[in-house]
Amino acid sequence: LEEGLIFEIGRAEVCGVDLPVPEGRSERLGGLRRAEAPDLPGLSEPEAMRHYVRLSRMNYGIDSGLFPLGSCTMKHNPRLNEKMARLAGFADLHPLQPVSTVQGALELMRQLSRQLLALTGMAAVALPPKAGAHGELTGMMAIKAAHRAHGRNRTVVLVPESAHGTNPATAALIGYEVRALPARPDGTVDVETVRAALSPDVAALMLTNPNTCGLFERDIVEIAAAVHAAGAYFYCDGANFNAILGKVRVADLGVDAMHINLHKTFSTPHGGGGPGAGPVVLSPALAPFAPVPALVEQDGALTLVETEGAPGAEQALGRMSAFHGQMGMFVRALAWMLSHGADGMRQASEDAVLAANYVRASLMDLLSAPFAERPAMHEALFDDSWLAGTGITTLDVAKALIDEGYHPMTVYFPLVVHGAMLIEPTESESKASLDLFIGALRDLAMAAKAGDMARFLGAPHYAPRRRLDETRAARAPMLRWVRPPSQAAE
Amino acid sequence: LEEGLIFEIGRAEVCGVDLPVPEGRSERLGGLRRAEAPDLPGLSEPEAMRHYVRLSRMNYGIDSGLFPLGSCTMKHNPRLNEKMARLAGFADLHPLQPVSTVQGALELMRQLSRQLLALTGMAAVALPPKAGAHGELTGMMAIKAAHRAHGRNRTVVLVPESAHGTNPATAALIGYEVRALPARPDGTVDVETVRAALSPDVAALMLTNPNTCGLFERDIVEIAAAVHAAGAYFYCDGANFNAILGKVRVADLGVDAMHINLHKTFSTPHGGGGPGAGPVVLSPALAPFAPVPALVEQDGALTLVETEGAPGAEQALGRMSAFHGQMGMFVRALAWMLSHGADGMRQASEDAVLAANYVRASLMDLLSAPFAERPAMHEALFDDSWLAGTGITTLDVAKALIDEGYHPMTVYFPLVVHGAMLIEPTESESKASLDLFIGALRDLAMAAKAGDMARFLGAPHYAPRRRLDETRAARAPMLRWVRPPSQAAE
Amino acid sequence: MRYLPLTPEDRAEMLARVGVPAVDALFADIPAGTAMTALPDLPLAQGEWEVERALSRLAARNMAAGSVPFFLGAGAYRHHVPASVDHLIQRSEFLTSYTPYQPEIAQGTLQYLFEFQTQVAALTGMEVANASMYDGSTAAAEAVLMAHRVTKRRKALLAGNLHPHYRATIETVSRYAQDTVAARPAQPDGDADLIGAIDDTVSCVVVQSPDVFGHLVDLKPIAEAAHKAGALLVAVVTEAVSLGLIEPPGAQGADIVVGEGQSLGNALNFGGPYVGLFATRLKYVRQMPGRLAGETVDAEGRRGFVLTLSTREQHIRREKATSNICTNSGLCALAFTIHLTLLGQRGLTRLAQLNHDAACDLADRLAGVPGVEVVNATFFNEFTVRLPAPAARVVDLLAARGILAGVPYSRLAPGAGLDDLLLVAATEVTTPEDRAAYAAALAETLAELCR
Amino acid sequence: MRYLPLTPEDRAEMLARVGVPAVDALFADIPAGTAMTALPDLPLAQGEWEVERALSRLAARNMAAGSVPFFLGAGAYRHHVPASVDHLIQRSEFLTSYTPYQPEIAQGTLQYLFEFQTQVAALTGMEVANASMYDGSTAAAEAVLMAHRVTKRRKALLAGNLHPHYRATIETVSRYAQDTVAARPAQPDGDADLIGAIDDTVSCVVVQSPDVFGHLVDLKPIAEAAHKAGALLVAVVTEAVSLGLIEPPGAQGADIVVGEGQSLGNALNFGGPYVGLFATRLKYVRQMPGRLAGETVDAEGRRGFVLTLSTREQHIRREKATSNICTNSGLCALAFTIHLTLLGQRGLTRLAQLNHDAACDLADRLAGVPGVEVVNATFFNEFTVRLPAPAARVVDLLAARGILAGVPYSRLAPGAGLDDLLLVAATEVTTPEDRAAYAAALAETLAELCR
Repeated sequence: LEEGLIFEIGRAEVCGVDLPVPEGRSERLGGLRRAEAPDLPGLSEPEAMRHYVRLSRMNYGIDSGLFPLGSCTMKHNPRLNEKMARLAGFADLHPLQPVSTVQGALELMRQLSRQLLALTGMAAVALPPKAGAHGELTGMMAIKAAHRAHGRNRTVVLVPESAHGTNPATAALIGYEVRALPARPDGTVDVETVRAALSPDVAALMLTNPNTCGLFERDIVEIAAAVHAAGAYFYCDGANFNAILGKVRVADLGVDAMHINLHKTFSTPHGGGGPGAGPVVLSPALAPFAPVPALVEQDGALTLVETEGAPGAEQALGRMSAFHGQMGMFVRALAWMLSHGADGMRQASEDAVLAANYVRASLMDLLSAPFAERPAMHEALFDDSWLAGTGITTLDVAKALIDEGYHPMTVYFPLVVHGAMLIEPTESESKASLDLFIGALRDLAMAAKAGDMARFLGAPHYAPRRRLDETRAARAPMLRWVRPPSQAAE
Repeated sequence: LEEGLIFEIGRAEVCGVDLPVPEGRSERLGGLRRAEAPDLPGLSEPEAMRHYVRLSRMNYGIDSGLFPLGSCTMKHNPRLNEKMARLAGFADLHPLQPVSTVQGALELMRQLSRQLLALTGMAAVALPPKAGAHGELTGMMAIKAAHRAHGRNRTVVLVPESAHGTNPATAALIGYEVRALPARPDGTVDVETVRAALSPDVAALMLTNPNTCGLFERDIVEIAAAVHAAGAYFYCDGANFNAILGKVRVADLGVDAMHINLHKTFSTPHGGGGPGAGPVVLSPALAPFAPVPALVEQDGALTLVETEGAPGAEQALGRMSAFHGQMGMFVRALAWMLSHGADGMRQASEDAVLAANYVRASLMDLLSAPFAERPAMHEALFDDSWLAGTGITTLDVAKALIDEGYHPMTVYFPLVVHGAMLIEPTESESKASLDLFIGALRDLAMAAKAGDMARFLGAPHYAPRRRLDETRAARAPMLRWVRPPSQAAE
Repeated sequence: MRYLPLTPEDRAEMLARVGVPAVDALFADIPAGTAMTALPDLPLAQGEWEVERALSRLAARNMAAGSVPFFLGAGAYRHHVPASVDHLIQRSEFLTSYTPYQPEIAQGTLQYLFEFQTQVAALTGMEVANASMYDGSTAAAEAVLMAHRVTKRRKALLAGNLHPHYRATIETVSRYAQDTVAARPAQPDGDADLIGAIDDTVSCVVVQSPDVFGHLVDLKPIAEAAHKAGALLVAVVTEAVSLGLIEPPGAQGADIVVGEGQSLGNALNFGGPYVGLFATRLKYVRQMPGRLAGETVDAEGRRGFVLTLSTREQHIRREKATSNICTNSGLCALAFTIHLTLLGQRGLTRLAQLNHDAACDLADRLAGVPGVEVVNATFFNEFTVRLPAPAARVVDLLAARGILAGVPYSRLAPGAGLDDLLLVAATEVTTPEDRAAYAAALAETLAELCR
Repeated sequence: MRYLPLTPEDRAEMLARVGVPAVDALFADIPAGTAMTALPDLPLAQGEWEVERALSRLAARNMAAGSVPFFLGAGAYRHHVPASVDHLIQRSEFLTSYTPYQPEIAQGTLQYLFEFQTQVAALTGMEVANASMYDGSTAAAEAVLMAHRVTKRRKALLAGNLHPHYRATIETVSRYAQDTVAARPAQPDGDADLIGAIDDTVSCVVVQSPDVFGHLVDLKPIAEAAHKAGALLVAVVTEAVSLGLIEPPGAQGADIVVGEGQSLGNALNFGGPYVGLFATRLKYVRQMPGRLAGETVDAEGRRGFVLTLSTREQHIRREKATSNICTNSGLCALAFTIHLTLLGQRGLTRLAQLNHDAACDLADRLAGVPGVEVVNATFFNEFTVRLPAPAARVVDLLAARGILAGVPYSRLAPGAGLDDLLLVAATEVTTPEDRAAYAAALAETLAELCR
């Protein structure tokens, strides 16, 4: 059975919510009453349930099977955390209630901050950013604010070629010129490359660590020192923080600012693409510039400083959004942290790294793994040289993996290797699950080498849809449903 | 991907629940400590989530599509009701807490009772029975108790041939001889048949109304009068109460006892086969014999009479189970009743009946509908005479319906028609959904008549499993997993 | 109405197809004079928010167990259930499906029932278990009926320390089935002379362990005596977690084990729904009540599961069925199975030990309260104390102080002359602070009462 | 640890395959001296029950909005969300999936995003909408950046009655992007002279309606003036439900509409996560930030959906992207879409009317309190009252009495000299009893304060 759109199956006169009949009091709309009801067909509750349950069954989630999207950290989402986030004492709080009525919520934010600071060794944390890229923006603004406060006008940000696209986009958004840094042959950034690129114009280096090739930047301490010596700041992209929880504190590496994706490392659900949460940790040099609202303790009670320039936020960089941040995600992340504890978090990182190395070691003979002379961190990178001459592409392999019952890995990222396949198994997989996945990939690799083209070119064969025409979608975009002319608007 | 059993994928050393290390206090087990841990492999939480999510995806539920199981009343299960049943003030109450601490729970039971009494017009209701068959048992025990109280020793119970199997099983369980009554050609029981069968030995008549052929027993008032005139009681099987909510009160029909399946009429979820709830309403003649615990009001507070013979339960028939009944189901059922209200409940019955008649009317030209001279109640009955000569059976049609994306109807019940197909669409289906279902059945009917055997005999083709060998299962029953001899018990 | 998809226009079109002018024509078979002309005297439809508010207010009028120090047991136990359990049982495909009559699209239900059966068998030490019963007490009543079928005798002997509600449930069914029940009197210090009451008229001996007072009962000599007399031993377990620490009835010679499975996966729910466990020896399987899932293969030879041996059941056998039960406790069984899968043998053993430790600690604390005597030498997570005042009165006074102190035996069996006994349970969610608060409050209350 | 499936044996086998003796060998690239030798100074692992208890205690220290009469708005509104919404968004396949990079197995997500886009477009009266933003305030900031791109100007004009937090969010981004913001002062009685401030250096005029004080703003003349000056009109809606009753910005000439979608489907959540709405005209679609789902066909010609126009985005365009946003608010958008699907146009209109009625009633009641002046002539479900005492002080006193009375304007804009203003909202869940209790308590509190 195919599932129509709500605009096709719904009807204007149907309503799945029972509401009392309005009394129709004297209207105070000043003549701005809507002339025409919006064209929004309704569904009764049973119809709506069925519609969305059916849609859900066309999706793949972590609970459906291994979800090896590299750099996305698709780990187990404990349902305890969902339950905690829904406690009325958290979910049913208005952000502007008197602070005396939200002391438990503020205490939760403080506990979350303490966890993040202990794990990173940093001086301060700003909780408001709503996602990783928003955290990057906050961190880079803090850097710009710091330069301004010191009267420095610097214009350039250095970004390695392997970086996430958000890094250059963020730097450019706030007016920086982006300069790309190449990697050395082993996939990491050489301190000499950084030194050569540094100049009095350079405001910051943005470096992902572990990087998007799944490697730990082993010169990072020297790099940080060079950056600092040049009067610049060191921004670390924390997307891959999951690999190093409890193994190293980024403060000890010389980092000045790093965002943390709570939806990756701390397992708040990805939700089909959000909501995320991207708190930023800051070094002593940047801490004064943290945005408002800021959490402070006054006379034994917690309160929020909500205006820049107010006492406690004299140098604040400004405000990143309307309220205090993603409270729902804070609850989930703290529940994850408390559940794991210091010991469990370190174990999680170790298991994630072990799993990635295990996958790499188990596939190295059939696939081609660049940079394999270094230990992988929590993801295993392959390129497409093993497919040379087969007529099969990385994309074909990804789609064929769907037919094996798996979500594909990240493909064509990072850009620095050709036809990249980036596999992040996370710590949530059992060895049996990893072995099955490895087996499926080995089987596919052998089929590719044996020339079984049909298995790849037409894939997926066993998904709710065959391969979709993305070119057509982009060429003549259809971005909303439009009522066919034959149907009078109801 | 196939999903193994937990005994195959789990491991003895794995545990998905973190518990503190026991202090190991002085043991007071009197030498009865378990010698060997039970052979119960564990799964970590992520593994367990995945296992059961995958199993769920091999199931079909109401939210997957129309679920036309006749006599089972598979209607929409509102999620509000699930939420309400989980309120700590209901779910986290011990049945033996002091009654002063559970007044809200007792009030809920009173409100539920009031609803059931208003809908049936009866004198009393016993909430404890845990399912329909348990309600039947309670009602029939009340009848036996009443006869005993009046010094009557009656031994026979009359049951129409079309009755649910639970009716004769229940009567037999408490020592009654079951005598079957035939139906007249229009599918209902003739009052003359009943009169002829009545004798001083007859303790009760058990009659389902609307009956399992989906018809209202139109002689029911005369039948009740005849039963009463013979000194017997009239038990009504309330499985099909869904058809007549707010349309007629069973008290006005002369019923002495009727169980009500809260999981059918009042939409507490079927849950893959339970839990149910089967309160019994009783006439004034039977009310004194209701089982304990009974809800009574004393000095403005509610309390429970928990012991037979105690004041308020002097003639109680006894106790049906350990506690007061299916509280979780009571909450859900009351939420359903309050949501619908008197108006919505009547509308629900009308819609359910209309939907069944609509299905019957839309298929009558292709399928064969016995008893079609009478209006159907909430289910439409077909037999297999339309399949005559095709080599296709009712079962084949049911399995072919799976391939069309539907759960099959009830088949081979009631027994009084050959190759019965009993379709109950319920009030939860939209007209569009009914039309699709009708279309699928029409299409199958035409295929059957056209001799498209492959579509039927091999069906289902598109289900998680092809047709299963039930004979083999029964001949050499394998009722539990057994560790293969090759694996040492861990 | 939000749950009813049909619009007035839909209804009109459908009536036209059916060929009647109005829906009341479809109800024409309702006898004249009985059809309702007015709506029932009940409130009209309400929105979701109004219903939620009304029920939330009722819920708020109860003292939730988790909101106070809590010590009740007597057949229903408060344990922590992982959030994942409740999430999983609410998956549409589990929650809203029915008895798996069509196995091809119900493998999810059938496989978990097969897992449940295997787990229950392992837990109880038996060979085979069914797919669940309503609850422990009705399972016990069914066990007695089954013992009658197996032995062709019709008299059950009940140990004195069987939970009084279980006893009443068995007695009620037996009374109407015209069977005999010989029930021994309660013996708070242990029913030592049970064996002497066994004779060859008895179909079964029904023994609970831990018994209602919490004593652990050595079943082996009872089993021997029963078997010698040609009777079956029916063992009753009201606290499934105890099987993590205590020798299972199957290893002690029981022929049928019935139990209450609520402790695993299920909330207290004010008494229901719960999940009955029922296990027996393979040789009796065809006399067993209730549904059974069995393994088989499909047309392509793949393993699959079906309901089987249904020829015992009422929808086939009608009045000759082994029982009248058709609904079981599917969803509660699923919760049980998921919780037990998460625990595994390691977790279950540890959970049981934590329960025992908590109870030992509580017993020591209460024994230190002046005037209080702990009756038990053995127990699992529940024991009995003898108070210098009526237990029901003490419980009421402590409830008023915000402590739910236990179950007075007189609540279960009024008039038994045991009004000074209080059943007290502790589980893994009972904190040391709770236990200390209880002992202190009990001491104060008794001091006031006995002043 | 319950979330970690690997056992010590598994780890040993895996290490052997990898060819290292211990896991620390895999961390060898961590520079010497920085690798942690001790665990972080944080508590050790805790069981689920311990975590649940700790967090429940924190939750209990807050005054939940639903537990008291509640009147806060100012950009976040308390509405009733049907239980089915929260159930559906917790389906594993929605909750635990990721951005639909692989459309063949993400049609569920893609189709609901397409439905969301269509709904937002219909609601706002615009031609096209994206698949959601972080929240309303960040959407507003993105709208300004987009207006700069479209007009190639870099100065935004903000109406005086824009929510101060939205203004601060826009100003912050603009400051770092080296753009200019001209923000007019707040005008509690309505920003009448906005049009006069529009000139041809301005890329856009940002106007909120209902504005922060609750006034409904006629956007048509502003749109005209803006267009005449070559600028865009950016309309801001902080209460999505208002669009059920009020003429949509699209019909009034807005070029970009941004909004906060929290009111539909989402809880208050102490400020997040929320869901930003972003809609514009078709001609600007390639300048729009955020993800977009589009319709296409698969290899068999069946309709399907994909993420499209991603050449605007940062993972392709890097520093030339239209925005740095990659995560949106998928799950909150799903909640919005399900709630709106349940409402349909009939339900939404009724819901909006109920909100307006409740606010009208509340305004009348508060206007009757001595010393209180209702500032607004027009409003939807929120309005402003002028008090004879500092609003923050009054709110604190009423909170102590168990009434959450509204948002003092001074909380949003301290030092603006508007300390006597209180923003007050009422929705469909505000009962007449709540409103009466509020008016009575306010009267008493003011009487005490001004005595």
